[in-house]
Formats: sequence, C-alpha cells, structure tokens
Amino acid sequence: MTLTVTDLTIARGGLPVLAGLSFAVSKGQALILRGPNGAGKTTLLRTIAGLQEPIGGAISGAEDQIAYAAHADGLKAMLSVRENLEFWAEVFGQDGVDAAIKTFNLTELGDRLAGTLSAGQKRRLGLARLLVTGRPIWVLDEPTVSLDVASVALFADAVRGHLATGGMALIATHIDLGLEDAQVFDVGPFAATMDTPRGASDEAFL
Amino acid sequence: MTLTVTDLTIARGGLPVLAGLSFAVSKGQALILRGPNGAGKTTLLRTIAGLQEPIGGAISGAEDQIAYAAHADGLKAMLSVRENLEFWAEVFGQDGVDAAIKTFNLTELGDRLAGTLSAGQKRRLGLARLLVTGRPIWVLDEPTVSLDVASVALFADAVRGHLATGGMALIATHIDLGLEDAQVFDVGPFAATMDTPRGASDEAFL
Amino acid sequence: MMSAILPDLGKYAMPVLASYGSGLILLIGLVCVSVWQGRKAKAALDAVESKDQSDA
Amino acid sequence: MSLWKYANPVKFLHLSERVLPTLWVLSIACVATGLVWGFFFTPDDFRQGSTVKIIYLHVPSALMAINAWFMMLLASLIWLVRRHHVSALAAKAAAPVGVVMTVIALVTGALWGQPMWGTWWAWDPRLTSFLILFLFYLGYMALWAAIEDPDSAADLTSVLCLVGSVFAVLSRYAVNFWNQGLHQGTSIPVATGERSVADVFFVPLVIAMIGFGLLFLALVFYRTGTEIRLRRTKALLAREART
Amino acid sequence: MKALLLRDLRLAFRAGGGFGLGLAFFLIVVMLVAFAVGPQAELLSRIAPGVLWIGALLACLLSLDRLLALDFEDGSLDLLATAPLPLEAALSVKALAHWITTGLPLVVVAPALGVLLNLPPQGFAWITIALLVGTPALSVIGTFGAAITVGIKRGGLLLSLLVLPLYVPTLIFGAEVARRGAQGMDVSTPLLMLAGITFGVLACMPFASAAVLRVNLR
Amino acid sequence: MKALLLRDLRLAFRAGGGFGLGLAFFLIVVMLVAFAVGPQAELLSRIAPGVLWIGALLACLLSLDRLLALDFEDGSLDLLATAPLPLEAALSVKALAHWITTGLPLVVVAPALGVLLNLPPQGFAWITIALLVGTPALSVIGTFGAAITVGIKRGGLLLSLLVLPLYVPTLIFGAEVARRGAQGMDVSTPLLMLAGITFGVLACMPFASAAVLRVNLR
Ligand code: HEM
Ligand SMILES: Nc1ncnc2c1ncn2[C@@H]1O[C@H](COP(=O)(O)OP(=O)(O)OP(=O)(O)O)[C@@H](O)[C@H]1O
Ligand SMILES: Nc1ncnc2c1ncn2[C@@H]1O[C@H](COP(=O)(O)OP(=O)(O)OP(=O)(O)O)[C@@H](O)[C@H]1O
Ligand SMILES: [Mg+2]
Ligand SMILES: [Mg+2]
Repeated sequence: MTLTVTDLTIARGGLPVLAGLSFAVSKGQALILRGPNGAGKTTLLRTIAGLQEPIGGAISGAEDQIAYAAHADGLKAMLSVRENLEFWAEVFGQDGVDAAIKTFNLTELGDRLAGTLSAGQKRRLGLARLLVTGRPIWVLDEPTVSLDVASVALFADAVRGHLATGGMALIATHIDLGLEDAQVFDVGPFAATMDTPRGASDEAFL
Repeated sequence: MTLTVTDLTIARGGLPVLAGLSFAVSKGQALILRGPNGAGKTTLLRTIAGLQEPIGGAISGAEDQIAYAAHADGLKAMLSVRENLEFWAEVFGQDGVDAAIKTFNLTELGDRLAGTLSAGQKRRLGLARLLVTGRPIWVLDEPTVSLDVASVALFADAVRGHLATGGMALIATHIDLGLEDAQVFDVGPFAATMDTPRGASDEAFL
Repeated sequence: MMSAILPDLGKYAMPVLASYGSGLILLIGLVCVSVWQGRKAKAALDAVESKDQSDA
Repeated sequence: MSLWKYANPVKFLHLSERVLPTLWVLSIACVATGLVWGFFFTPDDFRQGSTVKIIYLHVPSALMAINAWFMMLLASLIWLVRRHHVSALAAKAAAPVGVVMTVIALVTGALWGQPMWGTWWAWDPRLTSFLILFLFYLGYMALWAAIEDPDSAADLTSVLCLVGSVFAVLSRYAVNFWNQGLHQGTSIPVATGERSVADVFFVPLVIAMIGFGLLFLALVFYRTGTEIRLRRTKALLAREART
Repeated sequence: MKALLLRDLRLAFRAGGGFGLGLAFFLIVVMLVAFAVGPQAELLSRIAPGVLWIGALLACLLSLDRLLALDFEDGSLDLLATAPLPLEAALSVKALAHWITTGLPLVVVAPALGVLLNLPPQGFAWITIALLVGTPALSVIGTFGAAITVGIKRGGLLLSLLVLPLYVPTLIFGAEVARRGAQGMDVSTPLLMLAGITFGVLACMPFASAAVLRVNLR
Repeated sequence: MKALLLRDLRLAFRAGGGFGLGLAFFLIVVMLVAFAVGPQAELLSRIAPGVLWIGALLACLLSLDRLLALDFEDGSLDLLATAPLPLEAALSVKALAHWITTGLPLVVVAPALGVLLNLPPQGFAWITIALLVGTPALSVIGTFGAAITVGIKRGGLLLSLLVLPLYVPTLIFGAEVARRGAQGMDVSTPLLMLAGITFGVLACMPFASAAVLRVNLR
C-alpha cells in the first residue's frame, strides 16, 4: 500500500499554484512538505485529502485511507474533551479513546469542555483525534502550531508510533519536528509558472 | 516610560492561573514570555492589554500605550490588504500604511482581498497592523504561528526596528525568534497553587 | 399644449402615463447602467493589459 | 469548428463586437416602434378604454421576464454539463435584465389592475408564482454576489436556477392548472392561430414583443462581455500577484 | 450515523445549543402579531392559523444558520466529508436532528398558542396535524439552504431569501389545512398536497444538499 | 469614527455584506403573511399596518447578528477595544451604519409593499413616517442585544429572544401610528410617544451596550 502522486497540478482561487508534483509515500514512511508561505502546501494537502479536485495528474492509494487535520480542529466547544474524541471514534467505527487521551497527555483535561482549553491544549486534542480514526495515512497541515516544546515531542512520538505500525504521514510544517528518518519534499521548485496552463478556471480568460 | 507589573495575580475561567508576577519592561527592551501550554500566557497578555481585570497586583504604564495582536488577526476577508491596514491606521490616527506593507513584504498582495491569503500571508498582514498603530508597547501572542523562516526573520527585524525607536515588546512564543538581547521570562514558576486564593470568582466556593 | 401631442387618455391617463413613465425609466436605466458598467470594466481591463504589455 | 468555439471568452468577445451594433439598432428601433405605435396610434378599447395601451409594455416584459429565466436555465445546464465559462457568465449577466423585466411587468400589471380589477394586487396563482419568480431572481443575484470563488458561485447558482424553474413554469402555465385566477388567460395562442386581441392592437404588440426580445439579447451579449472583461481583469491581477 | 444524531442532539441541549429558543421565538412572534394587529378577537381568530404557520416557519428558519455553519467554521464538516459516511446520509441525519429539536416542539406547543389567538376549538387538531406533516419538509429544505450558504459568513439573511420562496408551497397548503380545519371544512385535498410535498422533498433534497455542500467544501 | 462608519458601509455593500437582503426579507415576510392568511383583500387591508411593522422589525432583527459577531470572531472587537476610540462611540457608529444599510431602505420600500397588502392610500405617508421615526430605535436597541450575545456562537435566536421584548413598545406605538393614519384618525399621541422612545433610546442605550460588550470581551 503506497500513496502515489503523479505529475499533479493543483489550483487555488482559479489559478494553478503547484505543477508537476510527483512523489510516493509507502508504509512506515513520513514525508515533510516544506515551502515558503503561500507556496501551496495547504492546497496540496486538501487535494490529497479529496476535498478539492486536482486540475491535472493523479493521486492513487488515498481513497478512504486518509485522516486529515488542518488549522481548524473540528472541536465542539460545548462537548468535553472525551466526548469530542468519542464522537469521532464512533464515526470512524473505532475505539481507543483512552489511549489517545493518554498519548497526548490530556488525562487531566478529560472532562473539561473543549471550549475552555488554551490554544496548545486544543491543538493536542485535535491531534489526538488522529489516533481514533484508525486511518493509515495522516495528512497534517502545520500540526505543531501553538504547541510547546514538550508537546511537540509528544507529537513526534505519536507520529513515530504510527509509522512503526505501518502507517504513513504527510506533514506540512515550517519547524523542525525531530523526525529523524523522514524524507523532506520542498514544494518551492514546483511553483506553477505563467506557462503551465492546465485548465484552472481563470486560465480561460488569460 | 516603563511598563511595570507588580505582584500580579490573574484568573481564567474562575480560577487563578498565575500569581505573584512582577517584571518591568523599559524603552527599547523586549521581554519574551515562555511557559508550557496552558500556563497562562494568553491570559497574562490579555490582562496587560486591558481586556480583562487582574484579581490582584498592579500594572502601570500600559494605559493607551498598547498595540495587541492575538491569534485572531481582526482582518476583514472582504477588504483588500491595503484597505484593512488603512482602516486601522485611520482608527489610530496614523499613516505609514505603505511602509508597513513594505516591511512585511506584502507589496504584491496589496490589492488582494484578505480572505484569499494563505495562512502565513494573513499572519504577516496581522503583524503589519502593529506598525500603523503608532503605539509604543507591542503585546504579541504567538506572533510567528504559520510563518516560514524568511517571514520570521522579517518579523524579528520589525521588532528590532520598533525597539530601536524606543518601543517595547512583550511576546509570548514557543519558538526562538532570534532576538539576541531580549530578556526571557518564564511564567512556569508562577503557576497559581491551591493556596493562592486571591479572589477569583470560583474560590468563594472552595 | 400637451394635449396636442398626447393622445386623449380619458380618465385612465394616470395609470397609462405612469406605466409608460416607469417602464421607460426602468428600461433606459438598465441600458445606461449596463453601458456604464461595461465602460468601467473595459477601462479596468485596458489598464491592466497595458501594464502587462509594458512589463513584458 | 463547432458552435462551442464561441464558448471561448476571447472568441465570444470578438463575435459580440461584430453583432452588437446591429442588435442594438434593431432592438431599439423595434421597441421604439412598438411603443410609439401602441401609445399614439392605436384606438381605445371599448371596455378597457385607454388602459389597453399598457399591454405594449406589460405583455412583452412579462414574456421576457419568464423567457430570461429559461435562458438562464439553459446556460446553467450547459455550465453544469460542459463547464463553459461563457455560459455561466451569460446566465449571470441575464439575471439583472430579467429582474428589470419582472419589475416592469409587476409595476405595469399593478397599474393596470387598479382600473381593471379595482385593486393593485390580487393573490391569484399567476401573479403569485410570478412574484416568487421575482424572489428567485433576487436570491440568484444575491448568491452570485455573495460567493467569492467564481466556479463555486456558478455551480451553486446553477442548482438554484434549476430549482427556481418550477416557479417560472408555474407563472407561465399556472392559468392552465388553476382557472380561478383574475388574470387574463393566453390572449395570443400561437398554436391555434386564434386571437383574442384584435388586429389593431396585435401588430404593434408583436413588434414590441420582438423588440423586447432583441433588447434582451443585446443586453445579455453586452453584459456577458462586461462579465468576461471583469473576470479577465481579475485573472490577470491574480496572476501578477502570484508570480 | 447514530453517533452524529446523538452528538447533534446533545449539542442542542447543552448551554448555547439553542434548544427551546425556537419555541420562545414562536411564542414571541405570535405575541408580536397580536400587538401589531391590535386586540380584536374576531380578527385574530380569522388570521390565527396563518399566524401559527408563519411563526413556526420563522422559528425553523432562524435556527437553520446553526445547522451547518457551526460545523463548517470549526472544521468539522471537512472532517466529516473525509469520514466513512456518505455526505447525503450525514445531511439527512442532521436534518432529522434539527427537526427533533426544532420542528417537533413547535408542533407540540402550537395548540397552546392557538388559545392566545382565539383559534376556534375544532382547529386545534388540524393545526397540529398540518404542522406535523409539514415541518419535516421545512427542516429538509432548510438543510439545502444551509448547505448552499455555508461558506458565507453570517449568511443568515441570504439563507432566508433562498429558503423562504421554497417554503411557500408548504406554507400555502399547510395554512389551508389549518384554516379549513378551523372552519370545519373538508381538508383532504390540501392535506394530500402537503404530504406529497413533504415526501417528495424528503426523497430528493438530500442529494441536492450534498451536491452543493461538496462544492462549498472545495 | 468616520473610518469605522465608512468601513462598515463598505463591508455592507461588498459581496456577502448583506445589503439589500433585509429588503428582500421584508418583501418575503409580507408575501408569507398574505399566503398564510389567505387572499382576502379586506382582511389584508385591516392587518396591513401591523404586518408592515412586523416585517420591518424582523428584517432588522435578522441583520443584527452580523452587527458585532463578525467583528468579535475575527478579533476586530478586541482590537477596537484597545484602540483610541471610546467603545460607546464605536457602538453608536456601528448602529448608525446598521440603520443606514437596513432601516433606511425599509422605510423607503414600505409603501410599495403596502400596495401588496391593500393598505388604504392615506396610510402610505403614515407608515413611512412611523418607520422613519421608529427604525433608529430598532438599530440602537439591537446593538445592545448584539453586544449581550456577542460571545455566543450563532446566537441569533437568543438575540431575537432578548431583543424582541425590547422592541415591543416601539412596535405598539409605531403600528398604532400606521393604523390610525390608514384609517384617517389623529396620530399625534402615538407619534409623540414613538419619537420619545426613539430619543430616549438613542441617548441611553449606547452606554449600556458598551458596558455589556466590555464584559463579553473579558
Ligand atoms: C400585478 C399584476 C400583474 C402581473 C404580476 C402580471 C403578470 C403577467 C404574467 C406573468 C404574464 C405571462 C407572460 C407570459 O407567460 O409570457 C402576463 C401576461 C398578460 N397579462 Fe398580466 N399581470 C398583471 C396584471 C395584468 C392586468 C391587470 C391585465 C389586464 C387587465 C393583464 C393582462 C395581461 C395580458 C393580456 C397578458 C398576455 C396573456 C398571455 O399571453 O398569456 N395583466 N401577465
Ligand atoms: N481563497 C483563495 N482565493 C485565491 N487565492 C487563494 C485563496 N486561498 C489561498 N490563495 C492563494 O493560493 C496560494 C496557495 O495558498 P496555500 O494556502 O495553499 O499556501 P500555503 O503553502 O499553505 O501557505 P502557508 O504556509 O502560508 O499556510 C497562495 O498564494 C494564496 O495567496
Ligand atoms: N474559557 C476558559 N474557561 C476556563 N478555563 C480556561 C478558559 N480558557 C483557558 N482556560 C484555562 O486557563 C489556563 C490558561 O490558559 P491560557 O490560554 O492563558 O494558556 P497559554 O499559556 O496561553 O497556553 P498556550 O501556550 O497553549 O496558548 C489553561 O489551563 C486553560 O485550560
Ligand atoms: Mg497553509
Ligand atoms: Mg495562548
């Protein structure tokens, strides 16, 4: 089982942002996406998660395999930490809520309403959600925003654990996560130029 | 002109989080706040900015001197980058919109609607707002979230420029900003314990 | 004076004149607004295109 | 080479530049002829008096108000199926023209109703569904205006247009389903060739109807051009900012 | 599916969840009408069925903007769209939860409010039946409107503009049932029409809603 | 101050800003009433002034949740509260912008909608005057409600619940002016009361609004 991206072109707001992307992630591997602000990392991850269509190229192996986590954590402020996780566990037909809570050091916060957490605590809860999806491919957009150093380490451990059980991870980030054997993929060189028209909608008008 | 905090106790959600804080920041100085997730940095900054009342201690020198920037950038998605800045400049009775745009490398994005920026670009715009307030004390809550390395450097330069003209900065952050001569203040040791009852509202019931 | 030009509308002068008046105003208004918008769009496009040209 | 080639924005602009002058002249001439003829040179009706003159505005505008929606429906379907941008923009461009037609029909109808029915407005099926159609026009335009991403806006408004067509059909054919309304039935049944409107009124009416149709076409062509230019401006600016 | 239903219900009953507000709004609209029209018992009793329907409809409408927008803003919809649950089913479940928390309570209290408006006694049963048959359509059509406007910040008014015309047929037949019932006339034709609309809408709308929602999540 | 007013107006006219939607909603409410009550001209003309007032009131109400909540969510309110501008002034300016974009258009179209409801001709002037005098109060009271509910996600319904009772006096006197005017009776007493309410509210409410907003920002 491999996630393969071949000659992918993606667009945002009617214009292509990245073109000609190809990479593959296989079992137990992590791929770190890098690139300056506005390069198109978020767009790429949303495309891979199936939330938007690519305008060219192909993605294989992603169908129903992906757990996506973006800036917005999808937390309900009026449900407790545990209830939030239980909901997602049930949607994905999994259990393991307790393990997830433990992994991200949320034990003491279990009965707090998610709305009363600090920025970093919310983020930890958002990441704990990944563990209850049971999905093999984690697609993460700047997962460590607001996390302190200890929590970043927790997160890195969680990713290592996931990889060790045959999972994969695709992570866009600006900081160093301390994942030693992760490949790094810089999207910078693939920025779409004037002459990569591939059918993004604005191009009909250029 | 100095910002002085004396024996400050602050509460969040009805319970004290930090107690006995004292520090001072004077002209041209920057103070970096550190502390694990949930320590109370956000609460402290909101108190200093005057958005909530401390439950003990005193803050002096802050009145009408503060430019506050938090996670939410206060951007209007349907106004352009320039219009957003112009609005705040006018509210604070300042100009210098062009300089702010240049400082944060937003020149090319000037006419884009703020809603169509990427996460990091939005953040840059949020920080550019600081330059058009004309206020001497910058109170910043995790200002570098989502910024790439180049943009973090831009930000550090902007802070240095601000300090050089006699400004001050109070910054909560988890990463290293590269501000060489900034003092660091760890709030960890000041965590409120069971026996620091100072009048937070829930305590009447303990 | 007017009656020389206008046909005799009898007791229904008000509704008939009002209909023609409002109808024509709306039609002419629509055409004018469309043309105004069209001109503006053209000018904006020309400005951008000429800038493009000078860049290249 | 097929008709679809005009779905290319630039080709469309060239085409519209060629046909527009003729269209403008023809349509304005027809509208003016129909209205002037109708207003100055037709006799009063023995029953309705001079109010019949309102027919030259009311019927063509009501006709085009409904036809405009059907045209938008067609354009929306083309967009949904073949994703030609010009057709989405044509639907967008037609809506304001449609609303103005609707308003004219509503206003003239109300002004006509006062002397004829003794009331400005009645809640009869045709009038009611026509008013709902008016609301759909408003909603349609508001939706276009509210959504930033042009492709999403085109998709969503197309779905809305499909749904709203129910009321366009009703306002034309409601009279056939329910016959309790106050409003006139069809006065010009094309199929049977039988006419309830006398010839003196008929000729200018037809000229006015043709005129309104041509005017609609001219306006839609012109406004579609405007929309294309706006879109192109935006695309060029976006590309500049991006590169 | 069950998890989603339970979560939505639970959220509705938590603080700030809005359960009961629809009811209160219903009550207030009825009161406002009484104030605005003036206290003429005979006049009120003539307009009572219509006013009850309008109140129910507006109460339903005002709660629609919470239906999807909250989930959209906090990212839950993105996550739901990537979850192993067809979007059509998810939307139907959400519409059901909306009906249980909004439509059903309205049906239950409508007769009580009828008293305030001098509704003739034989009308009580019919207004209840009419609302019971009609309100599910309101929730489902409303879901469609909510899905179309989900990307628009505070799109409440636009939502109303899009949804209310679609509510008109339900309203016309529903009010007709209630009015005829109150006057002791035969209600079968409008009741059949009302049921027809509800079933038609239940069968088709979820697909339209899911389609537009996918566009909006893009 | 001017900057804030201009920004609010500009945002209202931009895409998604909601200008014009209030009007559309007003039209729809009027239509719905006609559908629900049934097309009896004489009945409609009796309830017309009241219905127009309710329509205006609801249209105003529905646009309230955009008044502060958007600024709260994106953090603008926090920043405004730390800006060199008294919060009272900022809120008054926002209320003014709300009135210009919502109340004023309603006043202008009310007579046209009166036609749909068979309002007697002598009523047109009075409904316009009544709305012109009364709607500023609606915006200012609404600002207070918006300030109270600003922290609550999608608090639209709760907002309605808090604000509508406060609207009742305005509604009663406003509808009375319109009704008496339509029947050719003397309107001076209710008109004076209406004007009194508006002025009182304009003078006091901004302070209350600023106070509750400060609490909510805490
Ligand atoms: C506000 C009031 C009115 C509205 C909204 C209205 C609306 C309409 C509509 C929607 C049509 C159909 C156009 C089509 O199917 O293409 C129509 C046609 C027509 N209306 Fe009216 N109308 C109104 C009042 C009147 C009055 C008062 C009269 C005359 C006494 C009148 C005479 C006609 C005639 C003669 C036609 C052409 C019939 C046909 O070809 O089907 N209308 N109107
Ligand atoms: N809604 C939109 N409309 C138009 N352009 C957009 C829109 N959203 C993003 N963009 C543009 O698309 C490009 C890619 O954005 P994207 O969010 O994918 O960048 P990113 O790599 O995630 O950046 P960051 O590191 O800042 O999060 C950027 O140039 C951005 O300005
Ligand atoms: N609304 C609330 N109600 C109750 N408790 C809250 C609320 N918001 C935050 N807290 C708690 O108050 C404490 C301080 O929160 P604060 O947001 O100030 O932390 P922080 O230092 O900014 O953390 P982070 O680095 O994660 O942003 C935390 O323990 C948090 O759980
Ligand atoms: Mg991003
Ligand atoms: Mg914080």
